[in-house]
Amino acid sequence: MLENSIFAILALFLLFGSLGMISFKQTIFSGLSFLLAMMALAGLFALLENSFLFLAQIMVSVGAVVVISLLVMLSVNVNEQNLPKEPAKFRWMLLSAILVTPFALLMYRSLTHLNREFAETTAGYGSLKMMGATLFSDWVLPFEIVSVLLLAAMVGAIIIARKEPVNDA
Amino acid sequence: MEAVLSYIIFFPLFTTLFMGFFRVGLRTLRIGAMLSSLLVFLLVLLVAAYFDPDGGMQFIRVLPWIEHYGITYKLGVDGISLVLLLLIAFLMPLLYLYMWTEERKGYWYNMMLLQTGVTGAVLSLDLLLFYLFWETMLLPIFIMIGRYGSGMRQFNAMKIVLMTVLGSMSMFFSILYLGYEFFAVNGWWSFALSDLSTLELDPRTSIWLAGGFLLAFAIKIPLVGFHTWMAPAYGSAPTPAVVIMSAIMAKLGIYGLWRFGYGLFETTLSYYAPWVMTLAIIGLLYYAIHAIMEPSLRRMFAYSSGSHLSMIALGVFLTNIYAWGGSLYFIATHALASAGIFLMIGLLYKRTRSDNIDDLGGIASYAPRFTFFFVFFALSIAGLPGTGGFVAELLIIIGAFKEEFWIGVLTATTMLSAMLYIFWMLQRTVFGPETVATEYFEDLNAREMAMLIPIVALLLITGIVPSLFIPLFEPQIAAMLADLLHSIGGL
Amino acid sequence: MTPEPFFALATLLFSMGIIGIISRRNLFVVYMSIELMLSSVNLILALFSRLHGDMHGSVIALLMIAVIAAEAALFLAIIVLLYRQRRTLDSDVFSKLSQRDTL
Amino acid sequence: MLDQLLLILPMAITVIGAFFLMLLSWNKRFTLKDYNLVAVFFLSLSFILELPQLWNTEVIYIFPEVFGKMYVIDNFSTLFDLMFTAGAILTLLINTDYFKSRNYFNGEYFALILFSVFGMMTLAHSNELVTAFIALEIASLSVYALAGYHKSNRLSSEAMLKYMILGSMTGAFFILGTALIYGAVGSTTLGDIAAFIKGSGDSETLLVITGGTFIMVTILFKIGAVPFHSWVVDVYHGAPFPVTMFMASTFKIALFAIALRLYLVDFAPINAIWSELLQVITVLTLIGGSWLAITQDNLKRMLAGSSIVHSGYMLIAISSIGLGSQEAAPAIMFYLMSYFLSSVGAFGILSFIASRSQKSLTFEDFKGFAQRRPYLAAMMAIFMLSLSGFPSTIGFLGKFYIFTSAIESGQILLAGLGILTAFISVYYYFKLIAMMYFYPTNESQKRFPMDLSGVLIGLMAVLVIWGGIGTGLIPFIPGVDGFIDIAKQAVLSLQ
Amino acid sequence: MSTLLILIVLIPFLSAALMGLVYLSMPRSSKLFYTVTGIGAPLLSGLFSLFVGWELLGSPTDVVLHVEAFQWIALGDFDIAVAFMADRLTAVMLFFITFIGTLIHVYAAAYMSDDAAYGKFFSFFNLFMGSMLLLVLADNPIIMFVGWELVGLSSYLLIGFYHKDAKNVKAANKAFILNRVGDFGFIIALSVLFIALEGDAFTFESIKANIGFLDSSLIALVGMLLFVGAMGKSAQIPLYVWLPDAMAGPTPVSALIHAATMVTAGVYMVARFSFLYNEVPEVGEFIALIGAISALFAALIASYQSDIKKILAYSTMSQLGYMFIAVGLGAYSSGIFHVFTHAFFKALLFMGAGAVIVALHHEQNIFKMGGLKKHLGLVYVTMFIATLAISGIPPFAGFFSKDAILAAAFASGNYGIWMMATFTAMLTAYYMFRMLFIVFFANAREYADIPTLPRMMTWPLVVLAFGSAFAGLLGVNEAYGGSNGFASFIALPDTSHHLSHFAEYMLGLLNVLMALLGTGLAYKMFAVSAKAPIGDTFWKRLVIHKFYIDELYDHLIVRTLRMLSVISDKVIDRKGVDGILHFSVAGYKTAGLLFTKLQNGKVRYYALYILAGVAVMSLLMLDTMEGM
Repeated sequence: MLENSIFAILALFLLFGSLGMISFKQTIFSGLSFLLAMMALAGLFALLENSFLFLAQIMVSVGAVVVISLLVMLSVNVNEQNLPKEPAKFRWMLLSAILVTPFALLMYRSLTHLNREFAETTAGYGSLKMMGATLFSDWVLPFEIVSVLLLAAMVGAIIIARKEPVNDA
Repeated sequence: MEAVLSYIIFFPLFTTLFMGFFRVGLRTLRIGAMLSSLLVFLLVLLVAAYFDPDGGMQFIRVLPWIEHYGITYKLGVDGISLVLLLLIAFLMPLLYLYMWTEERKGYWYNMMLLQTGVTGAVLSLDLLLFYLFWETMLLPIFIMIGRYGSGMRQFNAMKIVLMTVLGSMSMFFSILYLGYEFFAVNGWWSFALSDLSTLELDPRTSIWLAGGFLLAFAIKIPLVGFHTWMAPAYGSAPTPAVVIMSAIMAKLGIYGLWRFGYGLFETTLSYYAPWVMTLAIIGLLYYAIHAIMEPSLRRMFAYSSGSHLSMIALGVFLTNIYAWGGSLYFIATHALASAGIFLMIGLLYKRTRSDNIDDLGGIASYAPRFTFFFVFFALSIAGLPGTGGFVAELLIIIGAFKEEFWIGVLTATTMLSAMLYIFWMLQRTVFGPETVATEYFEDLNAREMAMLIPIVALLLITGIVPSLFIPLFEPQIAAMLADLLHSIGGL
Repeated sequence: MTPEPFFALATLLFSMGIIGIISRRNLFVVYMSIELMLSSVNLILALFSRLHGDMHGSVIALLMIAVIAAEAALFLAIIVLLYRQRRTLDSDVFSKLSQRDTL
Repeated sequence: MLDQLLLILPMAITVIGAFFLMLLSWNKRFTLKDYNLVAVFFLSLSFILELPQLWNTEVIYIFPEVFGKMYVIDNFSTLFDLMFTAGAILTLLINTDYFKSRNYFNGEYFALILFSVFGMMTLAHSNELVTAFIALEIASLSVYALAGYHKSNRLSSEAMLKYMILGSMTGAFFILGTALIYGAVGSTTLGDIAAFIKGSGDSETLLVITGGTFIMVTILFKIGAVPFHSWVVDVYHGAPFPVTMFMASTFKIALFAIALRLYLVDFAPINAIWSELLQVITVLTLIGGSWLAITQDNLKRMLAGSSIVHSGYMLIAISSIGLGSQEAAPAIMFYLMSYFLSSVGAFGILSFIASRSQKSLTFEDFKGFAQRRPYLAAMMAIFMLSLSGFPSTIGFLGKFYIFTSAIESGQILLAGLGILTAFISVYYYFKLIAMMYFYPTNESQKRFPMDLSGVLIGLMAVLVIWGGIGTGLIPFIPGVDGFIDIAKQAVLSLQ
Repeated sequence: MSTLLILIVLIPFLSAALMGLVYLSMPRSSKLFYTVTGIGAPLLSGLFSLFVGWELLGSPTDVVLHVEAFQWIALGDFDIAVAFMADRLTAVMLFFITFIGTLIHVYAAAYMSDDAAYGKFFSFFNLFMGSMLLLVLADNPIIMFVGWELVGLSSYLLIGFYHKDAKNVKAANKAFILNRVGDFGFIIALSVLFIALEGDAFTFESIKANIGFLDSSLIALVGMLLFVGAMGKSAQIPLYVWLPDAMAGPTPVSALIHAATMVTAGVYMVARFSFLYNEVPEVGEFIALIGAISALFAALIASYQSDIKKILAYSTMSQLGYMFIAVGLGAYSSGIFHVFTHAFFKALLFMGAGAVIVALHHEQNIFKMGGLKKHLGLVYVTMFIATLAISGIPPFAGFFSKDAILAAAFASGNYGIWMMATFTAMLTAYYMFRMLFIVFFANAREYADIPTLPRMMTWPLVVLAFGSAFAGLLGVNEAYGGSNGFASFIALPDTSHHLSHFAEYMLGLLNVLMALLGTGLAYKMFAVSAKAPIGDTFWKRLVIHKFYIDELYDHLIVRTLRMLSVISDKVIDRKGVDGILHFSVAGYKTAGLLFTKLQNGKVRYYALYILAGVAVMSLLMLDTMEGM
């Protein structure tokens, strides 16, 4: 019961956070809503007894990605008139919501097709130790190449964001 | 000896590649081209000499090509393809003679490529090999029209390519389907004509597939309704290309009807026969009527060509020996006559810079030799007795009467159709008072005469002693016809 | 507690991510919507992991977080670059490649 | 142990090369040419080391005790690896002049190319969905960055933005699908999925089917199927030339590595389910692609549009796989090879010319090209013919196999449509030939560039012709059958 | 002996080819060569023909000479050899073709002596001779048809000889085209006949042998179609319009082609197929009717013409009508007899007219002549004889042949035809004497320089005048004390009608009276002074304008065809066929343009398309799920 109410609260936060993220005109408000949503997501990870994931979500997603995003948002310092005018925003939302319905329906129906209930977890489920054991027994290769991915992304990001004298046509 | 057909096909190609690679000078280029074409001509004569009229398909050469799909490099020659082979080999040296003063090298390269393309198409016995040559021969024509042509050459080059490719794509589809059907039945792939002709398709499929082939041939011939590429292409193309188009390429459509139409769909073709015959008869008259008011000589004879090719196509669908023999004979004689007339138009164009009838007139007063050849070819197009065209037309008409009285009557209108435009054209072109363009019209020189005299001679020989040539192919078509009648009767 | 609400929540999040990409012109919002989509997948992964009782899902989610981070880096870089070029975050402004402009 | 190391050496070399280039790029002493040489050196090393594996028909899982069955080496992946490395080498070599004429390129560019090649190679080798996804992301992110490499050019940045937004959006579908499959199967290894599908009923596989559908969204997007196509034209146009060439010839192929692996191994029992869907998409792709291609003036955009059509042809074969065609899978492999050769050549010539001018190339710019540069024009014509599927070029045989497989699987109408769009493609490819050959120019004839790029393009042209007509008659040189055998062998190694 | 037949045909052809080659390669070669070769060829052929005729004369009537030169076509059952035959009909034809032909050649050598294209002329002339001989000697209808066509061709070349003037070329075109229309019928007839007789050799003999096995309606059809061929060649209604225009050629050409030889080919052909026409007499009656109408019609027009050659042309057409009356009614020998006699006097008339024309420096309008009797005495005398002959005044040649035809018409009971023919006889005398009077008597005036005509032009006239005067005596029939020698020599399967001698006398008298009436009328109206006809009434205008038939044809056929041609180009091809093509191309392109409108560059739209795609995929998958 307690779990249910925690879930309800987190879900609400998550929903409102993401809803706010996609509907706020001001970028910074969107960013903050997104921060909220990400934190709620972390909470849901905790609810699913996935403590390591919870930590990772807080530290990487929230602590690093979203916060850096917020910093970038602040650093570009968009003022009101530079923001895109979006008069038809809600009409577009409605349209895309209608179009997304079949997809959502399909997704939901497929997901619920999986007839599984929450079972009691084994001891140490979600712990760092078990996570590490799985990661380094079964998922070495992805883990290794994720590092290459991060490196490549970093190189790319540096190239793209690096300020250079604009002299070529 | 068994590789002789390969030499005949590829000799011009290799000459082109060799000379193109070493970027030889113009002199070398044209001497090389001429020598290669003469060599090919000799080889073809050799083939003809060793050819056994009763032997069916001969000089067969099979080499594996794409083994996985059973695609082979398969060549062979029989009575029907021998006629076309002789024609091509005969015409090419003459064309080079015509082009002798041509300074653009691309001309020469393209003509040699064209020879390889058309010869290959005539000799291939594997459907994909045939398709390869069938399409490849389009390329030099495309370049010749678009690059060296006149008028709206770019547009017209595109038009001929697109329309013919539409046809060949439909044929391609049919080839694929046939190949697959063969695989489904036999468990191994083959695209050889001799294998695919053993297939027994259900009638519906067969009709569709035959339609695919027919569309390609109908466009190439062209039958009425598929013809709008013809006049622009002929009108724009340089003379050697026009000669090849009308004398050889259009005939390949007819050849295709025989080799692949009857070869693969013996009985199904009779389903289309009424339609094709209707189109052919309409074409016979329609093209002729169209030609009357055509101001450009090249376009006029394009329509004339269409008219006669319709007649040949008609002959192919009249399944009796007279019509078939006549059609095959007409292929040869019309090729000669139209080659002649288009060469004359080319010479005319060289002298007057115009092929527009309105600009011409009175040539007869200045250039008796030119007039002789021009009138001779024009009249042989009109089926003058003494030239081969007459023999062929006579045979087809008799074949048509054999089939049905009214078809015969309509076919016999060919006696009239050519009259409609030829004589009025002659009146305004070579006769009458001279014009600004034809003043001081230069008569033919020795080279030009040397190029034309063989054609004239051959036209006369084919007209006076057809019995020299008919036995070359008669056994072949008689056998095919017997087969066909047998299988129709067997239904 | 049943998994269905979680599924519904993940579906909603993913859908909202898509809606955000399509309906908003603000590049930051578009970027965050994509992050949202990926995060909703993470939720599903964690959920499946829990349902299966093994850690594979969680590990994948963990790897996903790294992927998200990588994408984020590149995204932020391009946003900064574009903002520097045109002083705007409006995605509609960046439509010089439209058919009309290239014909 | 050592032999296993040797097997993954090509990949390792690529990534090491990337690191090495990154390090080098800190040093200002090196010129672009040096970077280029280093990159080509590493790639060539990788290529050469990989080449012998083509004759190795075994399926090997590398370091099974550590990697499980995630990393597979078979003929299939080897063939793809070879195409990737070859594509990258050719891209780099052919564009030597282009790099010289543009000063925005630097060492990291080559590092990114190597990274993306590494990603693609991993993609081809990965036998597991998450690995595949990460590999795909490596390749994609590198290509995104490459597309926006010309930072001062707004079109380039815009291309990167579009590619990135849409790419990430559809990328999310891939991982969503993976998640669904994981939910059903409990594993993301392809072999496990196949076993699961074989061993369970309809309702259990439903999640797998949906997951497969979502994964398909990503694949369709990357190969540019309509209606996931709209980025193709814009991004190809906006990206710098070498990058467009890399994307069109190499990156596009990469997606088929995972798609074929999935459909041929994983989803083999159920892939008939998607055939209807694929047919719809194929029809849209063929028609839409040809619509896009015929309306373009800009050559890059035209080639982009036509590349959509080529994806359509391959989609025909994919749905033929679903409908039980035996020939379809090798057909795709062969088509990939033929498309690779022709498009590398075509883009190569374009970039060769583009390196000498600043404006984007349109049909008009090719007027009189045959007079200016007869050899290049002839080669361009060959590539155009091949792309349009003209006989005696490798493109024709590619189409031949595709359409045969379509007929084999009973998709006669689809084959017909394919042939029809091939016919339409004749128009826009021949238009270029017409431009080159049918118009005079006042400019004088230029010499054939006997440098590396010229020779390579010439080599491509020869290969295109050889692939179309080559026979096994000439000793020591494999004919067309050789190409098909390679394709067949590659596909066989999957099963 | 039989091989001579080959030589008879071959010699003219070879000499034509030889002269043609020499002319083309050495345009300035000596005239003597052309003259010798040109005249020599018909002379040789004529000599050989005489041998042939002698041979036949000494043999039984049913002896036929055969020779096969070589195999022409052999395809299936269609086995045609280039073979020649000669029976007595052939011999007659051979005789006058070569005899008159040679004379005309001689005449032409003088007439054309100033022409630059002298060699070309003789080449064409010999080509014509060869073709005509081929036609006459052919052993089978197919070879006959070849000759038939070649005759048309050479007439085309000869009529258009003065090609600088487009009008002449036009006339030549007209001749060939209308001939070809006839050939169209001919070839259909031959094909039908061949198909019907399939399996048997296709020679005249075998056709004759097998004709009885055929259905009579088929024979009727063949007969009609063959006659269509004859209509074209022999200028009968409705295919006659070329003949008057064909006078555009040099006068020897008119004499040779349109008097003596080519136009009689139709009559010859009907006579050659007499075995066929005897099976279907009703077709014959139709032929006779057409002949009668043509005869009358042409005579009417001739009465109002003012061009000397045109008058002769229409008179030819009229006389041909007589011949067709004869052959149509089964009186083949009478028909051929008229052909024979007509050849002499018509050639003479043409050549005389040519002499007048040359003398007056190419003036052809008779109303610009007059009183030439003084200046051209010899021409006058010979032409007078010819006029008497054609008018049917005894004992000149025309009387006997014409009388035989009229008697046959009367005897066969076709009184309508007989009446028309008789009336035509009056008209014939009228217009011929009209011409004679106007040219030689009326309006005598002084002429500046009338050149002396060369001997080569005049002595053929004299020869022919003898012929015109006495040729008729060869076929005097029993009623007039003769033995009907011609008919018994030629031995054609005539349909015999018996007529009492009294009736024959009466008919003969009537004919003479009619001829005298015509002569009298002409004398009264034109002997002293002559005025050109004025179209003051509708009927006169109609006749002067030749019943507006040319104009009718022009509007009905020529213009229609030209309009159709323009329509086929401008409407059917460009709007129709190309229209459909362009429409579909434009449609496709428009669709493409609309489609590329989606490419608006805005990323959210692109995402929307992707979502739409996903939605469609999802719907499809949902649908699939329902089924599972």
